Amino acid sequence: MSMTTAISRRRFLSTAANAGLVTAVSAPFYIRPGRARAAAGLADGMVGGPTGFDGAERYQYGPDTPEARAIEAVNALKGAGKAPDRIVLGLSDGSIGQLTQPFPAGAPSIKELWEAETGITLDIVGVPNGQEFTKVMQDVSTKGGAFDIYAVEWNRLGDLAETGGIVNLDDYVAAHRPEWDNAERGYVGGAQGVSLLNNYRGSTYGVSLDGDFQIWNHRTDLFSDPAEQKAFADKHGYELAPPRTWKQHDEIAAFFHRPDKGLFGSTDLRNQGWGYTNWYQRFVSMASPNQFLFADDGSALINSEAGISATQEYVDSLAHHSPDAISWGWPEQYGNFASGGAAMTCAFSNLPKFLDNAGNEGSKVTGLVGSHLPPGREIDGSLIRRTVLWLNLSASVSSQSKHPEASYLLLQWLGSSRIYSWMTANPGGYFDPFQLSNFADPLVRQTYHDYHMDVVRESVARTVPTINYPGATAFHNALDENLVAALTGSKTAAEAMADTEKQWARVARRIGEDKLVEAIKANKAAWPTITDPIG
Amino acid sequence: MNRSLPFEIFRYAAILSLVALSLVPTLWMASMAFKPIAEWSATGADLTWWPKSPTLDNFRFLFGESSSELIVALDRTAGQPILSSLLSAVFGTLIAMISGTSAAYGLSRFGSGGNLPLALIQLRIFPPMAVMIPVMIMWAFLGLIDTWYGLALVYGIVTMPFAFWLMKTFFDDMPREIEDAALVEGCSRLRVFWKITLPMMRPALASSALFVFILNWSDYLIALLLTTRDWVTIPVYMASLSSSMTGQLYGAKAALGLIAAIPPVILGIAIQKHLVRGLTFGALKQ
Amino acid sequence: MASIAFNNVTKRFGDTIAVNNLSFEIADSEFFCLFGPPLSGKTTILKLILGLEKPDDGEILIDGRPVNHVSPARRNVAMVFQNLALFPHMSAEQNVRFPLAERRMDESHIASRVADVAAKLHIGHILHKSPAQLSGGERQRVAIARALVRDPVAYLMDDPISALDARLREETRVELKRIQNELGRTMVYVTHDQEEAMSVADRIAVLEAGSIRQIGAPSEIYDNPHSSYVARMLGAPAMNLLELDKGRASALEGALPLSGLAVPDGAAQIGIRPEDLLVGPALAAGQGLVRVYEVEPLGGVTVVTLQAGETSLRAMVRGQPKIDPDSQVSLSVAAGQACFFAGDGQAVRI
Amino acid sequence: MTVAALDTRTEAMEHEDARDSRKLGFWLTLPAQLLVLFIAVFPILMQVYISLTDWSPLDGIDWWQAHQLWNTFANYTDLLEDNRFWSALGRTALVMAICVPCEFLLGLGLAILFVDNFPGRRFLYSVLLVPMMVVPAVAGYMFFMLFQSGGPVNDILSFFTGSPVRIAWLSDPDLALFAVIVSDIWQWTPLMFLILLAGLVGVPEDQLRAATLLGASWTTRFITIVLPRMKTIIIIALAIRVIENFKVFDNFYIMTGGGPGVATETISIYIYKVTQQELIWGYVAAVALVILITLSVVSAYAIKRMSRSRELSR
Repeated sequence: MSMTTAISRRRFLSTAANAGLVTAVSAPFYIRPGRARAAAGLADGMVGGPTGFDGAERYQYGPDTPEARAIEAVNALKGAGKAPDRIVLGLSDGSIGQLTQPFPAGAPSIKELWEAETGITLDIVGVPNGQEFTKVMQDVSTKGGAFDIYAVEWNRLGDLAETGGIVNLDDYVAAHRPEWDNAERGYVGGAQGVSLLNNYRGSTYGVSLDGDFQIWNHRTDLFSDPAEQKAFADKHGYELAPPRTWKQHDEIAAFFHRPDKGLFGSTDLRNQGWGYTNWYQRFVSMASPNQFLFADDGSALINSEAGISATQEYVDSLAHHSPDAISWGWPEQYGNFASGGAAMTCAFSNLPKFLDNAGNEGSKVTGLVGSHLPPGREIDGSLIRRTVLWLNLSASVSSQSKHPEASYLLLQWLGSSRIYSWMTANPGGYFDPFQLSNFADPLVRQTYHDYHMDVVRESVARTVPTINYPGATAFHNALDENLVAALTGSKTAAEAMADTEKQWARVARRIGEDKLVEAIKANKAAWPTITDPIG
Repeated sequence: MNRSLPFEIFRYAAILSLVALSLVPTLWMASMAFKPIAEWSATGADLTWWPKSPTLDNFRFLFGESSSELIVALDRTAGQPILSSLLSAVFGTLIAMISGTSAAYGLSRFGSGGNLPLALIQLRIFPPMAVMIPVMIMWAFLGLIDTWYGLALVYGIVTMPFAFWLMKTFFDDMPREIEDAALVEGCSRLRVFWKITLPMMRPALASSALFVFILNWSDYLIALLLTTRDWVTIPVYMASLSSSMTGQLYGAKAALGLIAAIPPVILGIAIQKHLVRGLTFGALKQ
Repeated sequence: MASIAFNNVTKRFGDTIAVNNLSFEIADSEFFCLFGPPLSGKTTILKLILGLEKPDDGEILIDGRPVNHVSPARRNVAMVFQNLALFPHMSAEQNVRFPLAERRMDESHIASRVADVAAKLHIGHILHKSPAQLSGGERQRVAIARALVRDPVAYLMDDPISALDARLREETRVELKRIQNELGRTMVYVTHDQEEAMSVADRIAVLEAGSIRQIGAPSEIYDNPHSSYVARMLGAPAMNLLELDKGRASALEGALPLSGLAVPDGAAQIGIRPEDLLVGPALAAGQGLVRVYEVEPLGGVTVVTLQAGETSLRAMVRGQPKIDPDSQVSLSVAAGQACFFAGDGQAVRI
Repeated sequence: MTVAALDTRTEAMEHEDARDSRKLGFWLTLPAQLLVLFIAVFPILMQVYISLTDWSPLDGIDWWQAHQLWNTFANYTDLLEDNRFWSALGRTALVMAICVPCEFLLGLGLAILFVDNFPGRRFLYSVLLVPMMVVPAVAGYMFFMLFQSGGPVNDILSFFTGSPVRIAWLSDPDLALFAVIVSDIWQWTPLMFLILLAGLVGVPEDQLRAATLLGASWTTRFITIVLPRMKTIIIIALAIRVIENFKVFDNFYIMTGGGPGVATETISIYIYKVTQQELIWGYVAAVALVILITLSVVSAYAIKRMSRSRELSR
C-alpha cells in the first residue's frame, strides 16, 4: 500500500540535499514562487503547494491565502536579508515522519516543499515523547537557543508564556492574517476554537499543529456479533450498541471484560499524566452544560458531590480495565488494542489511522474499528456528553530565535488549512485533524476513515479544555497523585478529592491568585454548550 | 571445606539456579532484540521466550533502514548517540582517572589535599538531581549544554571520587621502596611517578577505569538534562524509540540495549584477571 | 671515593625518635656494618644517607660536603633495598640498566657495563626474565647488580641477603666482600645477623633505639664490649650474664669459682662468653656442681645448656665430649676471659 | 676505573629540589581540588540564594533577580509540611533497607559458593557479572516488560504454581515497589558478589586449615575467622551500595515513573518531578540544601567513626 511507503534515511537525505542545492542556486527566482513553479504542475491560478499526485490541487494555494502570504512574506524577508538560512524546529519524535516522509506517492515531503519554496532549510530535531516540555524548559532556563520553534503540549502554553520564553505572536497574526477562524476551512468553533487552541490570556502564543481530542473507539466485530448481542440483551434488557451514557458504558465494558481470554472491557485508563482523561470526562458531565473545575473566584470545585462520585465511578471502572492499566502509557494501550485486547477504548483521534491500517501488519483489528461519541449523563432532560482536549501539540516561537517572524511564517504556512490537511493525512506521525477543512478532506478521511471523521468533528464540539494556565503541571500532578491513590485503594474517593483541593490551594498561592482567576475566566469561554437529546 | 556428595549437589544446584535467575532479564532482552515486530508489538500478549522467526530488522532499523511496518521516521540513527555516549563516557573517564589518580598519589605520598577525601565522598553521595538546576545554568553560561565535552566534564567530576578512592588504596598498598629505588637511581619525583608508579599501577588503573567507565556509560539523568539534540546519549535516545503505530519499539530498544552492553563487556573481558582485586579499596591489605 | 659523616643528626617520625643525635664517620672504602635489632634505626640511617629522609637536626656530609639539601638522585649513592625493590614491570636487564639509562649514558657504554656486572654476578642467562619469574637468589643478585652497575660514591645495602637460605647467604656474603674489595668503594651494610656483621665488616656500629652503642672493628667489639647490651648482641650463643653479689655469682651459689678473676670495683654483672665457660667433671668434693640441662652437638663444637636454679647458662665445648643430660658438672672461667658491667650495664674495667 | 664524584651543582639548585618535591604534592591534588570547587561553589551559593525566594523559571526573570520574589524561609517551612517529600525520603530509606541487605546476603552467598574452585567456575563467574554491564535505563525498559501481567515473570510463576498467574505488578503500589526493588537487586548483586568474593579469597587459607584441624564446624569457622577478617571489606561494600542506592533514579523512573501515584517515588524522582514538571526551583533549592547539609553531617561523622575504628584495629 502506497500510503505506508517509507523512504530510507539515506535516500531522504540525498533528496533533501538536492532540494537545498537547487534552491540555493536558483533562489532569486523564488521571490514570486507561483510563477517559477507553475510549470511544475500547479493548477491554474495557484501560486504554490504540493504537486505530483492526484488531488494535489486541493492543497495548492492561490494568491491571498494564508499559505501564499506566508511564503511571500518569508521571501520578502529573505530579499531584505532578514531571513535565516535555516529554522530549527523541535518536535516529538513520533511526529517527524509527517514532515519528512513524502505522501502520497509522487508528492514531495512537507520539508522538501518548504525548502523548495523558500530556500530556508527546515532543521527538525526530534524530542522524545513525553520530554517535550522538559527540553523546552531546559532551553528557556539556560538560554540555550537550540530551537527557533518549540512544539509542546497545549496545556503548557500558559506556563511557557509566563516564562517569557515564547514570543507573543499578535503582531504577526495581525500582519499576515492566518484566517484560523475561517468559517468554511478554519478551526471548529471559529474564533472560540482559535482562542481555545492558540491563545493565552487573550493573546496568540501558539499555533496548533494537532487535534488531541480524546475520541472513543470500539470493536465492530464484537458489537455486531449476533451471539454477543443476544447475550447482552438478555442480561441487560436493551440492545448492545456503542454506549450513550456512562451507565451503559460501564455495563457494556463489564459484559466484554474477559481477561482470561485476553479481552478487556475498556482500556482508557493509563498511567501518570494520561489516565485522568477518563476522570475528566466523568466529572465535567456532572452538570449542564458543564461541571467546572474552578469557580470564577478561583476556588476548586472538585471536593464536592460531583467530584467524589466521579472519582468513585472512576475507581470502580478499574474492574473492567487491564490489571496493568495504571502502569500503561498510550503505547501499551495502542499495542493492546492492536492485538485485539479490548472491546472499547478512548484515545487520540489517530488510533484508527494507525491500527485500522492495512499497512500495519502487526494490527489484528484492521477493518474492525468503530468510533462513537463520548458517553454522557441525562441532566435536566438532555444528554451531556463531554470529552477533553489533552496534550495536543502546539508550536510556539522561541524568544531566543533570531528570526521570530520567519519562524512564525513557517507556522502559519504549516498550520493553515491546505498544507495542514495534506500533512495530517500523512500516516507517518501524530498530528491529528482539527480544522473543518481537515475533516472534509478526502485524503484525510481516507487515512482517518470516514466512520471516524464525523465522530471526531462532533466530539470536538463536545470537548472541554483541560487545565492550560500557569501551574498546569502542578495542578495535574496533584490530581493525578490523588486519583492513583484512590485507584490503588490507599485513599477513599472523598479523601482523594479533599487532598487534591488542599494541594491545589497551595499551587494557586505559588502561582498568584490574580493571575489564575484571569486565566480561569479566559479558559471558561472555550467550554462547549452543546447538549444532546435523550434517546 | 566439606566435600560430601550431597553438599556438592546442593552447591551446584544453588549456583546454577542463581545464575539462571540472573540471566532471565538479559536473555529476555537478547531474544527481544532478534524478534520481528509481530512478536513484540503486543504488550505481553504473545509471550514467547525465543524468537519464532529471528531477524536482524531491529538492528537495521537503528542504523537507518526503516522498516515498512514501523512507519516511523527517526530524525537520526543510533550512530550519533552511540558516538556521543562513547565520547562523553571515555573522556569523562579520562578526566576522572587523571584528576583522581594524581590527587590520590598526592595524598598518599605527600599528604597533600587537606579535606579532599571528605569533599569527594560528599560529592559522590549527593544526588546529582539536586544540583542540576545550577549546573544547567552554569553549563549554559559556559556554552557546554548539548556538547559531548560538557557532558564529559560532569561525568569526570561526579565519578572522580570513585577513581580517587580506588587509586588511593592501590598507592597506599604499593611498596615505597620501589619508588625510593628509582629516586636513588636518578629519577626526579615526577619522573618516578611517570616511569615507575604508573606503569606498575596498570592493572589497578585498568580496573578502576572500567568501573568509572561503567558509571559514566550508564548515566541517564545527567545526559537527559544537559543534552538537547546533537549529543544525546544512548539511554536518552532510547526514549525516542517509539512509533505512532506500534507504541514503544521494544525490539529496537532491546537491540540498542544489547549494543550498549558491548563496550563494558569488552572492557570487562580485557581486564578480567584484575577485576576481583579492583574494587576492594585496599581492604585486602590486612 | 667518599667518606660519610653524621654530625648530631636527629630524625623523628611523629613522637618516635628514629635517630637520636647521632654522630659518626664512615671512612672512604670502608665496609661499614650497621647492626642492631629491628626498629633500632638502621634503615633510617640509610635513608638519611640516601636523601630519602631529611634530618630534623644536624648535618650529613658525604665526602666532606653537606648534603642535607641534595636530592637522592644527585647524591650518587647506590642502594640495595631490603625487599629488593626491583621494578616489577621491567625485565631483569631493564632493571640493571635503569640507573645508567636514567643518567643518559650512551648505549654502548650501558651495554658493556651491564654485561660486565652480569658476568660478575653470574646473571647473564636470566637477564631477559621479569622479576616475577626469578628465584629469590636470582632476584637478590639482580638487585645487587642494579646497584653495582654504576660508579657511585658509596653502596648502601639494607639486609640484602636476609631472604636467602643459609648456604646461599654465606656464598653471597663472601662474594659481596670480594666485590667491595675489588671496587674499593665505601659500603654501608645493614644487618641483624651478628655472624654476617662479624664476618664482612671492617667496622661495626651497634645500634639501640636510634643511638650507636659502640663502633669498632668486629674483634674489638666482641672482645671488649662497652656495655652488656653490646656484649649480648654479638656472639652466638649469646654471652652469659650473671649477677654478682660480693664478688660471687649469686645465682650459682659457689658453683662458679671466680677466684682466679680480678673483679673490679662497682661490677654488678659478670659476662662470660660460652666458649670461655669451661665444663669439667665433678671432681673435688665441696666443689659446687651444676646440672646439665641439654646437650647440642654441632659438629666442631657442642653447646651445653646448664641449669642452676632459675638461671641457665650456655657453654661451648670443643669437639663432641661425652656429657650426659641431667649429669652434674663443674664450671670454671678461662683465665682473663670475663667482662664486668656496672648496674647500668656499662663495662667496668679494672 | 674512574669513580664519579659527588654531583656538584649550585646550592640554589639543590634547595629548589627540596621545594619541588613539596610542591609536587600540591600540584598533583590541584586538578581534583579545582574540579570540586568548580562543581560546588557556584551551585551552592546559587542554591542558598534562590532557596530564599519563590523563584521559578516560569516567572520570566533571570535567577539573579530572584530577590524580587524574596520569601525568607517560606520554602523551608513548606518543606516541613511537604508530606510527599518526607514520604519520598522514607521510601528511599525503605528501598535501601531492603535492597542493600538483600544484595549483601545474595552476594555473600554467591561468593561463598564460588570461593572454591569447581569445573565451570570461571565461566559462571563471568556470566554472573553481566547484569552490572547492562545500562540501568535499558534494564528499566526490560523490567517494565518482565513485570507486565502477561509478561515473563508471571509466566515463570505460572509454570511453578501450575495455574495461570496474572499479577498486575506495576499497578499495585506494594507490588510495584517490590518490582523496582527486584530490578535493583538484580543489577547490583553482582557488584556485591565481586567485592565479597575478593574478600573471601583474601582470607588466609592456613588459618582456615588450622581451625578445621581443631575441629571447628563450618559455621564456627565462618563466624569466628572469616567474617572478622572481612569486616573492612564488608563495610566498604555496604557503604558503596548505600551511597549509590540513595541516588537511585534511572531504572525506577523508566519502570514506573515513580508510580502508581507516588508508590515508587524515591528522593531523586521526587526532585526530578518537582524540578522538571512543577518548576518551583526556589523550593527545589531548599530541598537540595537540606539534603546536602544532612548528608555532610552524616558522612563526616561516618568517616570519623570509620577512621577511628581502623586505627584501633591496627
